[in-house]
Amino acid sequence: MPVAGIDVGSKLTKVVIMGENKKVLSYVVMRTGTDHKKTSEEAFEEALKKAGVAREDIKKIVATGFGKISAPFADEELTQIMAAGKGAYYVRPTTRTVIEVGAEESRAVKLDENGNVKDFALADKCAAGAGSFVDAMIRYLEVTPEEFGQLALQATRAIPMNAQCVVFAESEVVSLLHSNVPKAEISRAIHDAIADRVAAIARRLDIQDDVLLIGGLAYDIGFIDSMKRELGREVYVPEEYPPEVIPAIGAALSAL
Amino acid sequence: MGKNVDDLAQLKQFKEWFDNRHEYAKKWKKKTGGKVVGYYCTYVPEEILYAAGVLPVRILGSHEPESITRPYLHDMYCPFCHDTLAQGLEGRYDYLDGVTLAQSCLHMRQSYFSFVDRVPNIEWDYYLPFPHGVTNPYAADFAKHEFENFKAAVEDWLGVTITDRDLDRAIEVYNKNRELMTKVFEMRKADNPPITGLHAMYMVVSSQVVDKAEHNEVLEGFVEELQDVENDREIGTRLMLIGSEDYDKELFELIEYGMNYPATFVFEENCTGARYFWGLVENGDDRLMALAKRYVYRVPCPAKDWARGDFFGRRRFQFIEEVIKDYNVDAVIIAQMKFCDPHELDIPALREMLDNMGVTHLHLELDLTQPVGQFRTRVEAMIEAMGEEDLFI
Amino acid sequence: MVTVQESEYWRWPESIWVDESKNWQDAEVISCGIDLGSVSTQAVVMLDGELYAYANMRTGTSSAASAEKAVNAMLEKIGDMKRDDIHYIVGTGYGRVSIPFAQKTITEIACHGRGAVYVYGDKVRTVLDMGGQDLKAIKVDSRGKVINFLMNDKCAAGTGRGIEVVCDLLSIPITEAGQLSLQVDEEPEPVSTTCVVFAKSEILGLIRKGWGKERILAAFFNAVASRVVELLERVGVEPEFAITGGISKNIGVVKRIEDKLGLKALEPKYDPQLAGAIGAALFGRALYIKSKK
Amino acid sequence: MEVKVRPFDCWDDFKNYRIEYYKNYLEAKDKGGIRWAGSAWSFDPVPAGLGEDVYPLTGEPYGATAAFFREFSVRALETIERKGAARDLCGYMRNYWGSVAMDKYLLADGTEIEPFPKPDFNFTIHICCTHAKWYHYAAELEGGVPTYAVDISVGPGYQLDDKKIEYVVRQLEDAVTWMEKVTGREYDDELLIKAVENEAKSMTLWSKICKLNQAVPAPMEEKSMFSFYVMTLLRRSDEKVVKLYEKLYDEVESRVKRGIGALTHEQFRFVTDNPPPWPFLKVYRYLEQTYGAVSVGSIYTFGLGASWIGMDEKGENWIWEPAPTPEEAGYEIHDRRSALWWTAMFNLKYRASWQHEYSHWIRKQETLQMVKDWKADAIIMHLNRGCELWNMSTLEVRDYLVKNNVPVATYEGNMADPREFDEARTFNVIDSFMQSLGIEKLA
Repeated sequence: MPVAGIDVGSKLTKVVIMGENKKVLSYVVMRTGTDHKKTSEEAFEEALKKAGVAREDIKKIVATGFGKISAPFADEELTQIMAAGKGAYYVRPTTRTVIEVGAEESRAVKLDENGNVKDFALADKCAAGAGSFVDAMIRYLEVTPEEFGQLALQATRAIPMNAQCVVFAESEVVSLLHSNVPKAEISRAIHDAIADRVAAIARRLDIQDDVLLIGGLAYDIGFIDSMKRELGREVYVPEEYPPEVIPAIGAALSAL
Repeated sequence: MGKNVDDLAQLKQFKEWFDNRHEYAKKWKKKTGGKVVGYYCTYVPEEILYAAGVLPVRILGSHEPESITRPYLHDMYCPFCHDTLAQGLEGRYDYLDGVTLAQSCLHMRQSYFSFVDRVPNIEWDYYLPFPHGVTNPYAADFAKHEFENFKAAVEDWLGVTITDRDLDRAIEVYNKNRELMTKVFEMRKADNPPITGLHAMYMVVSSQVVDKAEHNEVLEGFVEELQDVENDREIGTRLMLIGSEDYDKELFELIEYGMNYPATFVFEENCTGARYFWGLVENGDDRLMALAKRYVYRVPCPAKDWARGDFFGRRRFQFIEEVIKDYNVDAVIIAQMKFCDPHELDIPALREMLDNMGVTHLHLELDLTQPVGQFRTRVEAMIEAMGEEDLFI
Repeated sequence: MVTVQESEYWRWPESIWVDESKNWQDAEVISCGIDLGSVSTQAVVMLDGELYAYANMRTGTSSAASAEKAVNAMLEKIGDMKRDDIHYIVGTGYGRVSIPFAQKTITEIACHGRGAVYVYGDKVRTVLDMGGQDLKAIKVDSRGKVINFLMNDKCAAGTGRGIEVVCDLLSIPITEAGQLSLQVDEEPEPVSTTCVVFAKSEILGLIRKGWGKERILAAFFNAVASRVVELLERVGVEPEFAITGGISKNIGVVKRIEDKLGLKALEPKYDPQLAGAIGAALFGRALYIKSKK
Repeated sequence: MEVKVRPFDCWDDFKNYRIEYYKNYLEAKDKGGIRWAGSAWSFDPVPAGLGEDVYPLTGEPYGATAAFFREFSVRALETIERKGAARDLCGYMRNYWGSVAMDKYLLADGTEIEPFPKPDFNFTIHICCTHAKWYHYAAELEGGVPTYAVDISVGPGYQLDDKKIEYVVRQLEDAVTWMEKVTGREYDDELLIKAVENEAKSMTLWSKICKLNQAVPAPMEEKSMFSFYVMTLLRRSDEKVVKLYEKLYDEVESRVKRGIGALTHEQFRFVTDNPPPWPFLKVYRYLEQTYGAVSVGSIYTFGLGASWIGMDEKGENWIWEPAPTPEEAGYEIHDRRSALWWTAMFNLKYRASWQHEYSHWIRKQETLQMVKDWKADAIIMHLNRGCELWNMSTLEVRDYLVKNNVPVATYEGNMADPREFDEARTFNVIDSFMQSLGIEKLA
């Protein structure tokens, strides 16, 4: 019988339906909004529909992210660390370091060759909010998320910017904008700052290859580029599934 | 027509040393075959190292964002500590043979121990318990005792004996450096000071990273040349800087060269400024005691400055008060390193003192990089509040 | 790529106004002030020191273009005035250095102080201005000259932006948030607003706990108010105090500040968000007269 | 396996002492006594020589108590911030200053008293960036209370020599003269001698009690230990405190013998490092009730209140064995100087929390050895924004322990600023940690 993994995050809600054979039958991503219970219910229903599975046929539902409090119909909870680890190992078994950058939280998880979590690190509170900082900056620069990532690749120089606090960084962005610095360079500076901050967390674990980047920011080619440069090694992103559904896949796997 | 200070070869030399301090040290090593010791805090009695033929080099940061210190230092330690450790981890101090810290604040200690542990090829390290209570009558005795231990450790490491003559020579070189820099600072009392804060920063910080004897040669010429300097810059508001490790040229460039209104620093009361060199060693038969007294009684870092028994004031404040009068200071910029507790602990009282003196002041919190726009607004607003009466019609 | 519909709850409406009862051609000195902030741009025209027209727009990515846009919108509304008709233009605010057509720039602190006296009358002694990035408490004399000012420390930066962030998070239009926050039976404990980042993470926790939006807003605004009062008390608050900037329109914050201080903020005669631009225009007038002497 | 549990017989004795302590300080002047304030690390026996009616108020426990009463704490913190104190300064200190600035004094049960009872003098030490400056500013807030701080930053105990001790002793001698002058009282050396002996007894007894917690199941959990250890910080030179610890030692020893534990299900043992987030002690309750996880030892409560042999002479290994009392060491205290010498030496050498400030290495050895000796499965570290000193080395220790195969979890918080604690995040860390170690929730 199939199972479900559900991940309610601060920005997005993700649901994965998985068959007994560990095959992903469907996934759904929705904006979380403020009524978490309603959103998680809706996302779940839609995922079922997409997978063509009846609700009563679901053997078990595991929730991660905000967990059961936001998805009360779940049977069990799994922490985001475990979900990220399991999901990452599923999509890329050679992964030893998972770096997840979400809207509010960033985390790094170290895996062994069997996919067990060996150690993990969360961003210090001061360094939180990487994803939502990017959202704010996209709005600020009046570009689309795709353009924002592309822009960074066109920059001709790196501008140093506060890498630890998004609030300070934002002041610096404001200064840069008002000094007529080109958007490409500002975009690069923002991406570098975020990459610096995320790498700083990952470095608490002794980083080993492969490094897999998941979470919403793993879409952003400017960010991936900055991360590669920052870590001085190859950084992979999930190929088959969107990077933000990986923890939901992890949750589904733990339901099997 | 006088000369412009920016054209002086000596100033260019200071700047060149400041910008290329690592290259200088490497070349020095090659040339002399001597050892280089990095030091973390200005309470290290450099003379003892210098007497042993060692080049003491102050460990400083680069004001570039970094992401490699967070595994070892929590966010709440000051940006200077992160920055300095980052330099070590990035290999920029790979020429150091030894590293030392005279007991100072916890932030530095935190960073220093990680530096010792994690920067490869450091042969020698020494944590020097320097008294915290510099307002205490027994501090000099204790400091002398610790300097004896320090000297013995240096001798032991290098297999040399530091003689009284060695010490005398070192003290002489260091005192000369102090005297000359004090002279330069005193010229800034003038209505049209020959140098800006940026220039002073280049001068003082370069003295912390090069052989003092060499620095002295250039300094002598500098003092000479400054007599004829006549800058065409508008001095504007006479500012004093009170702070800690303020060696970010962006800050000086913004305030002295980048604002809507002219302003010039006439004094820096910080450890990359006057606090470093103010006060000579009064040498005598007991060299280590003479050194101990100089370091104990110099203008203290806020970490060491507190009430004790009958002494209820702050020694540093007495100095600040004198400077404000002597240098005709219009306004004070308190530039505090973010999370620096010793400074933060003094700030309410410092503000009160400045208010009582009728001196305008502004508090800026420094980080690794600076929000230039925000700072400009604050400093300009402070200057606006001081004048422009005729715009209120 | 998954696309998610974004609503812009943080956006507030732009506005343009002109005093139809006045004829600008009668004025001796026409001055213009432009307050180019990180979030919004205001342009005003004053005729001999009296407010005549304004535009209040969002700031875009180019400072010069934003200033241009606001001035043009205002001139268009006036109809027959051209930029050349203005005797003196003063720029203020974050982006002041990048307004190419301003003759002079003056900081928003001086301008807010000066403008506050125009907006609130000459009794005002303490002015609070909360912008997107910075919080300022300004003490002024009866002419609006700044005697002293204090700004937030770094860890309280972005408190104004925080309001946008929180509205966005709760999907509440920013214009309604203040009123909504007053609809609580009991004032909740404040969140810790040292910082937008911390507050946001705390608010997410409150959402998870199932707190209602009113209650969350109340907790957040309560904290913002504490922070503001802290700054005000450090600069020394006097009974005649006023709130300028966008925050003055947020009754949820204003009322809490008043409660904490035990004082009532002065009633503005004009839109307080214009204070900076008004101050700039008044300086512009003085500068023009000074230049003619 | 289910373990027998029972409350502590001497619980109320400890609780009552603490209640009395704050009351005694408050009421000291009514009885013609003397009040002094200072860090809990001050040389507590020294003012004791001024008489039997001398009552201290130590700042850190007071700050912790204030923090525990969150509403009071936030008021105090906001009050002092309005005076310009930075938010990242020591959490205890800001609560203390806030109390003084509000002119409100908090009793152990949360009762607020007005005005704040000013001390006759402040007497403190200086080792971190803060202590002496804390009381300097406090004295200014109090309108100029005489203040004396002793500099004790002479380096780690295993490198102690006579001249270092001498530096501290000379300051203490001066302090005695100064106290006589400030209070107008004649100093009684006999009282000092007694107090110095009591100090050593209290601290050594507490270290012996700590050692008993190496037993499986552990007889004490963290919250009880908090209530017990604090006596060493309130007034360790008081004979009553010695008596309390004697009683507690007997009780804990008998619990160990009878197999009485702190938890019915002890399935996980961990150690902690920093002062806890005092307003959120439920972190410990959560660990106990959800996972049967018990904190068996803490660098904070053990390192601060007890006396230990500590680092060996070579500075290589840490030894968690109780330090000797003067009696055990064969040291005779017969006059002022010998008494001051002992208290200086004893604290400088054996107070664990004064050792690990002088290198990451000491803290690493200290922590790893605690994990081993107390048979812990892991360490849960508080990245404490409220104290630079206690938070120093934490991340280096984390790294070292992970490399030595000790699982480590870290959470951020602040020992005494309720505004800097994120409950959801912290519980999330705990759950993640437990799940990654395969520790199941209790049924």
